[in-house]
Amino acid sequence: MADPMRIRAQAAGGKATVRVLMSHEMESGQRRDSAGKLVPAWFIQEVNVSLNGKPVLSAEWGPAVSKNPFLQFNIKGAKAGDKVSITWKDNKGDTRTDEATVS
Amino acid sequence: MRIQFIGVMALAALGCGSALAQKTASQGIDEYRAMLQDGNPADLFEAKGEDLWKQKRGPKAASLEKCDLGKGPGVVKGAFVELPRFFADTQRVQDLESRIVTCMASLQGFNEAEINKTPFGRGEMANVTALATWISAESKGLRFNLPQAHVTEKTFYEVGKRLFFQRAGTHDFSCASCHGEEGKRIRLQDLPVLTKNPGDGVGFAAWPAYRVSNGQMWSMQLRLNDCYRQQRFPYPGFGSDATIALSTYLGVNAKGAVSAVPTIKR
Amino acid sequence: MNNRRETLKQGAVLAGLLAAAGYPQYALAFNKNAFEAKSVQEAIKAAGGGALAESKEVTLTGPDIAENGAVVPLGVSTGLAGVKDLLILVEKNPNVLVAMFRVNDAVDASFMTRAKMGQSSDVYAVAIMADGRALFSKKEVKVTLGGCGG
Amino acid sequence: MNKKIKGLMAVAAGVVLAGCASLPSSAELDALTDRIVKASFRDQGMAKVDRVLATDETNRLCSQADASGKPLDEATAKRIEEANLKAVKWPSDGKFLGDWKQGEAIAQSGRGMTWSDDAKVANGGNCYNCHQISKEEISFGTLGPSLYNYGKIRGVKDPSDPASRAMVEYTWGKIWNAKAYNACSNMPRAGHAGVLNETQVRHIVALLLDPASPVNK
Repeated sequence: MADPMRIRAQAAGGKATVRVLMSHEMESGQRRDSAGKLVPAWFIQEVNVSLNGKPVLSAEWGPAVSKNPFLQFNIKGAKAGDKVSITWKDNKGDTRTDEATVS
Repeated sequence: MRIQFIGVMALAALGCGSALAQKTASQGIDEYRAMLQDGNPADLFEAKGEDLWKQKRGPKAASLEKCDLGKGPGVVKGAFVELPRFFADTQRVQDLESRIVTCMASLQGFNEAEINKTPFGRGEMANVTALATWISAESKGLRFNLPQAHVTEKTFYEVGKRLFFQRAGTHDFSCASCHGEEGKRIRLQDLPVLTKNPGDGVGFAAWPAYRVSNGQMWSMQLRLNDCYRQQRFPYPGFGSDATIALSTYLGVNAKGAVSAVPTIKR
Repeated sequence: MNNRRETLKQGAVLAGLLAAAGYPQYALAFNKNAFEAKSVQEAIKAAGGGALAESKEVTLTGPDIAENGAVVPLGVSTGLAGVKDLLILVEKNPNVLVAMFRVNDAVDASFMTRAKMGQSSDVYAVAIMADGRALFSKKEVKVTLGGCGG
Repeated sequence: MNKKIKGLMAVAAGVVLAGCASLPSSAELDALTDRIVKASFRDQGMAKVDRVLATDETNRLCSQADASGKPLDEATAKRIEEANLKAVKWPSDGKFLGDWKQGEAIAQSGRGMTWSDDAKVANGGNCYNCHQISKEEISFGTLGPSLYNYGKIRGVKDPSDPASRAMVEYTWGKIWNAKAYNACSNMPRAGHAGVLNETQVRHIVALLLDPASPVNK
């Protein structure tokens, strides 16, 4: 089962800067194992973010995003106490949602 | 970050023509490293480690909260910067990781020998690494100050020193081959001098670290293990006396250095 | 452990609700063609963009040299109005498209992530505009070899 | 394993007790280090324990000198250099230079001889880890001196010219067995230790001395 994300969301100047670390292999599909067999691609395909339940960002990723992905973006108008919820979904259908409070 | 950048530029400008191209390369590397500082995936392992410390696990369904890391049962803050040290209950000098395994065995009922032979990154060994990441992070900003009062601790320092200078393997490498002289690098990676305090957050004060090259969390045991691999030495056992003696030597030499652990590395 | 399972369940429920509510952002299906494209042009076309044009209004941030190609910090941003998507692409990767961000009024048109690079390459930041124009800036990122065994 | 370590600690404790809880003597510490090495390392892949248990005189004496902080005395250094020079295998067909292009590839590669390496894959020379060589490669180490313009600086215009002979031989000998010229050099003994074969050493010599090599441009 996927480990939790680490979300930091800090409000400043009328917006909140959100930094996220996700725990995921992000297997490229280009790598071979020790037996020479191609390791199938396994990666986060979709990332969705909402603020207080309202969707604010959606992104699509390929397998070239680094292992244990990092993402940084700014949500306009977000203030301390607001809830940022982030969901990822990978190409095997596994998904995970974590929430953080803007500080 | 910008100020640091300008500083490097000024330095480069002072250098003579031939050195200029090289300064630019290492300046580029510094810039790259600075960009990675914000958002260290080690945070993920740190969170997992804290969770593992508090969770009731193992055959005895107990947490590790009574584990004695050298400063008394349950004291985590400050423990890392005083390890390896001598433990009366095991009559051994132990580093952080071997001590974690001792606690997992005595408090939680795990099989010590089984964990010791589990490869890095797998099963309970991955948990040991996560625990080591959290425990060491709790000492972030503190200065290394390994105890040397017990004669076994002093003995391990002396053995570690001999191991540090031991040339062997197919390439005649010792630890000192790479870490004995000031201002050297391997490819573009700077090599800290480990016969003395190499500075805050450098060398012994930089591990555990997240390695971006393979996306793994590297503990000190794995750091030493991979140094020995690259030295073309045979395989050092996890928590073996050689690795702990070497750690003792490095840790005592690092006295006064501020721990920046967990860091992020190539 | 319980906590995690609960979060996961909630996550699944949340995603289901959002899909049912028909939020356009969540209906965004994975653009397989764009992510399988072998060239920058092909990827932009698959992502709904037209001809590429260089623009100073699109910013790519990234290092000149990456100490390791497994993790290369890259950012894309623009101050232009009317941006639909922001993309990051690595020209010499087997599949060029790294990431695609849907821009809307709720967020700044500025994103940072980290990419894998197999070798030194030009990296592109592309803004696909509402009118279909694809504006880009690019820079070369050198990937260096590491010490010891590499 | 566990038993062995317990036994070892008993040995360590014994040493400690014999010294009335004071630090063991230097000789005792040397012996304890040997025991700890023996108990701590195991075979893995092609990396066998012999590599630390059966080290030669060169490594033993240089390790001791390093640890004590006192360099070898001149006579001992000379003796080690002579023994290593004697062990240099010169090219069987008298040809010292191979193909600099293949030499560059060998110089780039740092693979080979670790416990995770595949014995079937050719070993690398590890050269760029420590030396600048060609100008094009910006990722080079500085543990050894720069070898850029190696042949040019040493006046080798035509490696087949008898006037170049001494430098050609020295270059071969240095790569084959660096300790032949500097007893406690940090450089591996690539030919002597079987890391590189004769053909590979020939290619490296060409990389350094061939006027057509980018090193001498």
